[in-house]
Amino acid sequence: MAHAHALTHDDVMRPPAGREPGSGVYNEKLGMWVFLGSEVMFFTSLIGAYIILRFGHPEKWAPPGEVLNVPVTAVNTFLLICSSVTMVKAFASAQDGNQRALRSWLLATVLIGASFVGVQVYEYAELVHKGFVPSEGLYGSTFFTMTGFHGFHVTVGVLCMMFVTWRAFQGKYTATDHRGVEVIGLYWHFVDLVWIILFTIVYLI
Amino acid sequence: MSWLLPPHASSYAADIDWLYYLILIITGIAFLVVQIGLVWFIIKYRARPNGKALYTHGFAKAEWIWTSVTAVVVVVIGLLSAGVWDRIKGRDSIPPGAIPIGIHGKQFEWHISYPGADGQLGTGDDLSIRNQLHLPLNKPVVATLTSEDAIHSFFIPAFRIKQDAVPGMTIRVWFQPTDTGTFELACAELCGLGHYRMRAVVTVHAEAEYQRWLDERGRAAAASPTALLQR
Amino acid sequence: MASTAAVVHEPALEHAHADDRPFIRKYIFSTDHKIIGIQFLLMSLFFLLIGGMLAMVIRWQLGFPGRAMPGGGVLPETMAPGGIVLPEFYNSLVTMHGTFMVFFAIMPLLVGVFGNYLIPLKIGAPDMAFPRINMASFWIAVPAGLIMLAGFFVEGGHAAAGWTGYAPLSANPELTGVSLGQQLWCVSLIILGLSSIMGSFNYITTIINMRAPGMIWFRLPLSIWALFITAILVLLAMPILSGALIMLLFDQTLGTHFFLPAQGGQPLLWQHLFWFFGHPEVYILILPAMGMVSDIIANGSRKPIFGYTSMVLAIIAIGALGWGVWGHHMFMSGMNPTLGTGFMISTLLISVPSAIKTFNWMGTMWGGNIRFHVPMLHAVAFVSMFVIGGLSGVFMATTPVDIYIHDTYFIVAHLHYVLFGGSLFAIFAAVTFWYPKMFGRLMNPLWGKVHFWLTFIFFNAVFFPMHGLGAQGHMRRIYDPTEYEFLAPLQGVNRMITISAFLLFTAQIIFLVNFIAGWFKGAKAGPNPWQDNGLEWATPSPPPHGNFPVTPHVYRGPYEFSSPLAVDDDYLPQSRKLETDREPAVLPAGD
Amino acid sequence: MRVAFGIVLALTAFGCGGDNGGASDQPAAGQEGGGAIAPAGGGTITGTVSFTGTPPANPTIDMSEEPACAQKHAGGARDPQVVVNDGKLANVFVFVKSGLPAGQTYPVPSSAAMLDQDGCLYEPRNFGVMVGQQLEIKNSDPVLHNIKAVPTKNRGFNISQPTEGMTTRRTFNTEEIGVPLECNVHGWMKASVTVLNHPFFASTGNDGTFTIRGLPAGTYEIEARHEKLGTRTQSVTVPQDGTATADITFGAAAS
Repeated sequence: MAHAHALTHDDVMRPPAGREPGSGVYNEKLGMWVFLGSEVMFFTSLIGAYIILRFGHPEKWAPPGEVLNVPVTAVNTFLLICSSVTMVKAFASAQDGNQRALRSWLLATVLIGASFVGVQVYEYAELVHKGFVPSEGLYGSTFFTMTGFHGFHVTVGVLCMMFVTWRAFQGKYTATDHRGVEVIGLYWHFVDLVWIILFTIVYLI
Repeated sequence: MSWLLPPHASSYAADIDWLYYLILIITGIAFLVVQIGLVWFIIKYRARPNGKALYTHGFAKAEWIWTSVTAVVVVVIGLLSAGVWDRIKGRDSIPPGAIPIGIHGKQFEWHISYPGADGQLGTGDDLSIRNQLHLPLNKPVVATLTSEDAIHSFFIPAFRIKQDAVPGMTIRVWFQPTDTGTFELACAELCGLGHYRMRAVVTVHAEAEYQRWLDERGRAAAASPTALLQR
Repeated sequence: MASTAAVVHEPALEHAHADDRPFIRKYIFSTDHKIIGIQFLLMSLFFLLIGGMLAMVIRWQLGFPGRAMPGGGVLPETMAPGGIVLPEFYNSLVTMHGTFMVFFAIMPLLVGVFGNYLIPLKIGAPDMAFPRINMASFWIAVPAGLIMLAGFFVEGGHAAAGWTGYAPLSANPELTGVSLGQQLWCVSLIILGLSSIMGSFNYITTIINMRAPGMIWFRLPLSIWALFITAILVLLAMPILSGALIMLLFDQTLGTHFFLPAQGGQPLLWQHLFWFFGHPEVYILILPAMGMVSDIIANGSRKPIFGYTSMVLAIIAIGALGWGVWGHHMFMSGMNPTLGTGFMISTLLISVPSAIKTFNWMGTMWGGNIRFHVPMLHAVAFVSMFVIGGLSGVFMATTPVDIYIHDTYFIVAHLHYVLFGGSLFAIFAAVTFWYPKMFGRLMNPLWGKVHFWLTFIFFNAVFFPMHGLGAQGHMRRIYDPTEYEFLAPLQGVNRMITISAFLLFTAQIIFLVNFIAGWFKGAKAGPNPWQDNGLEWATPSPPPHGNFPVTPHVYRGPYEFSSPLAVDDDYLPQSRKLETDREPAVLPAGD
Repeated sequence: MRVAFGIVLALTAFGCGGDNGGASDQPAAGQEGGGAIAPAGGGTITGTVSFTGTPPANPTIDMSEEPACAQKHAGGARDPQVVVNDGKLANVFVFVKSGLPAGQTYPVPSSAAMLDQDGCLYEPRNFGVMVGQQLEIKNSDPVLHNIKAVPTKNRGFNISQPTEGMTTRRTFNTEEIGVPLECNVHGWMKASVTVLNHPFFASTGNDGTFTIRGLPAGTYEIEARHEKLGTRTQSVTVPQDGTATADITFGAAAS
């Protein structure tokens, strides 16, 4: 069916509308792409500030690995990439109409995403314990702001993903209409991509 | 109230004023064309009974004309300005042998340092005075701008010079007074509640008189340190 | 996405007009774009009033420095003991006047109100693409406004670092004595940014995906084109501000060092980030005004807009060039002077599309049959005032001249000619023009004209002399100009400006009363009081929930006034089918 | 450290029971408790702060850009950092640092402590207030002053007084020794206020004397603070309803 969700009052109120050919993709997907444009600019401001500050005072940064725990974060990065793979699997299952696989892959994505956040919280606790805090020079300022806001995005993503998973368990996604899965997937891949950039410039360089 | 600029008293002020008046004339013409045109159209094409508007979607030729005329005019203004800008603020614009003066902005005072006998700033024999800038006539001066706290802006209207003093940065700017007398130095960037009181007096002396003043102040400072220096 | 049959909507036919939602869903937590637009209208008019009142206090202090303000005794001692405005309160006033006007009055008036109200109606859509997100965007903006207001009542007073919040003044509470106020300022703007972003991706999606059959891109009214480009600017610019504000907030609260020089932070980084957002923001504040004025001038002149395509291209050019000119706010900041030359050239070039638009508006009036209804008066005033604001911009775009006039009243005059003479006149035009569509009644035209003329005269009496003040070197944000010998002789002008400003403010009461009275007592409007072509005029006033009883089909552009094809009238609505018109290809409903 | 010098235990036998009369014979120049009302009865510490050696010359202040203040200083303004009259040191803040019974609270005086800005100088320069006591700041100059307090434990403030005769009141919420006060319009203007949760403090006047009243009997450590010359501490034993004398000496070399 076209709208798998129940018809709300607002839907009912809409007159039968034909329309001019637009982008060729449905509203939710287009909206998410447009919204991701905004997100790109947000991370651009943080990363841009980081680059400018670091070029201004390169001596304020410790060599890679000295303060930050690169191995643990590398494992965490691998986790996040895995979650993108499970997300792709979930979407493919939705397209096939394979409800069982959809649910399992979504659940896997939620769990891996949550464990990414968990590892990050652990990492923060370790760093703060070592005395590396946001007020610790430009290094601390930029590190916590950038990774913190990425972590916030992952957390929001996990919460949305839990909602999508809950709906999947109710069988709301069909082979013909699984917009929620696709839209959250776009967001998830974006957040994953941002992390790869952050991991490179914050931890490795 | 007038659009005319007040008298100027520095070497490059005339160039800035010339550009200002050039733009004033160009924009004045554009202003008159548009405003007179609007009034004319309003009167001529006001609605009349059984009036009928001309049905047209525009004329490409007219659009090309005003687009290209505007573009040429602004590019010319830009090219004329670029040279003047470079002479005033360009990285290599500071004349050799300019007298160094230190301008340190601090909420809400200007601490102005003059070099001692060696003619260099920062060598320990500098003379530092609050809110008084004394300058010799017709000598290029290079001010080294620094700030203690917020951003301040060094502005001497009569010299047509303005430059922000940013904490953490050292910015150099030059000027050359061409008139003796007293002028005012203002802070032009909001720097806190005392911003409007961040005023200093600029005194331009003939050169010999400037040297005399400097020696006298130097002796006085040596005899009795001022409270300001102990910051 | 794979799609979906039209059948789904069948139940809709029966219910098309039965709007049985409870009051709270209909008028408070409404998902209807029209209600949300009106909610934004009421909210931003409120903040416009607040911003105006702050300006009056500023003007009092400048006209009569150090004298007790009549009625100022009601203000607490931390602001104005005995009615004498304190310097720190004055700094809060200029900061909050700018902040309220830019972020809570002009921007929501243009984008929040008319973006919401006009987009679905003018493109023939039943509502926005995401009605719930649309509702959320309003209900997020409300707490942002309340937080911003709350700043006045906290210890240490409200933010006082200017609406541009230059660091380190804004980042280090020790420099101003303001800590909580500045933090609330940051938090409020971050929340407002979220609201704006939610609004803008909604608009973009709606315009791309939900146009009625036949509403091809080059039949869109210029107001919609302008709102579309504006939405893109909001979408891409606001997150930059959010990022910068977050860093500023962390500098204040977490002890980070982004903009504080002691540990290597860079004050200029704030300026770059702020103006990288701020210059697109300037166009956010003027593009929708230009678009709506285009609609109204064509209507008033009873002529097609002159050079529709070049108007569209000019909007796109302004939107695109707007990203490459931010450095012109920073000529005096210590930025590399070679960059200054680059920014000067790009800034001067942006005057080309602005000139195209101005001449096209004049071309539209040329040969017209001009009706001087109140919206048209404001729209013509917009052109006239915007030209002054645009031309004065050439002075400060020119780097050498900017050395002298940067941060003087010349800038204040310029920005008010653009934002008040430009945006606000356009808003007055647009509010009176679409008021009958919103409320089904007309505002009183006589009082509308009285308000227009008083506003026009006193606006110029206030802001035109400021060019002269700037030319004499009068710095802006100065609490007491009489402290300077070279400014003391200008005090008479300052006083004249102050008195004019009070009269200007008083004249706005007429508008307010007319606005409220029209709601109850205005003449019934009928669906198309201005005899306009837009789709919104082809549906009842106010339009029903869902906007159109039957989805309109579009056969032509929006400015076919005085077309020879229109036999009886001098206008030809976009949705009127003539025998010669072909049906547009219709995509089935749904996705 | 030897506290031997100058501790005199003056035991007043009786007759000073109704000690209130003592308030009137306090030296006019000395300030007591910044308006704090000492508890009735109890013992008293009194003493003189002396300066040995040649006092350093006070720096001059260039007030030429502030004529309204300059004219209040005939013969040129100087910053009175070290004021010595006949070997007696003014502007020393003396307070009971320790020895008070724990847990005891003292009423906050209803009268405000005063801080004047006159001739672009603070008066007093070194004084105390009680926690919660009003500090009234007055501008006696026809120019803008701002008063910026930069405490570490209390909440700071930065307020301005643009016109002559303006007064502003502020309070501090917690104990803090030596909160710096400054005016940013006039960079030389500096003062220091000490916030205490008891009323046992005083500042020396031009005669170098101070008096702290109303103390219960006991042994206390008192501290004397001077803006340039550092601090001195000594131990004082106060008899029941009696007077102890504590004379303090600063030398030319700052500690």
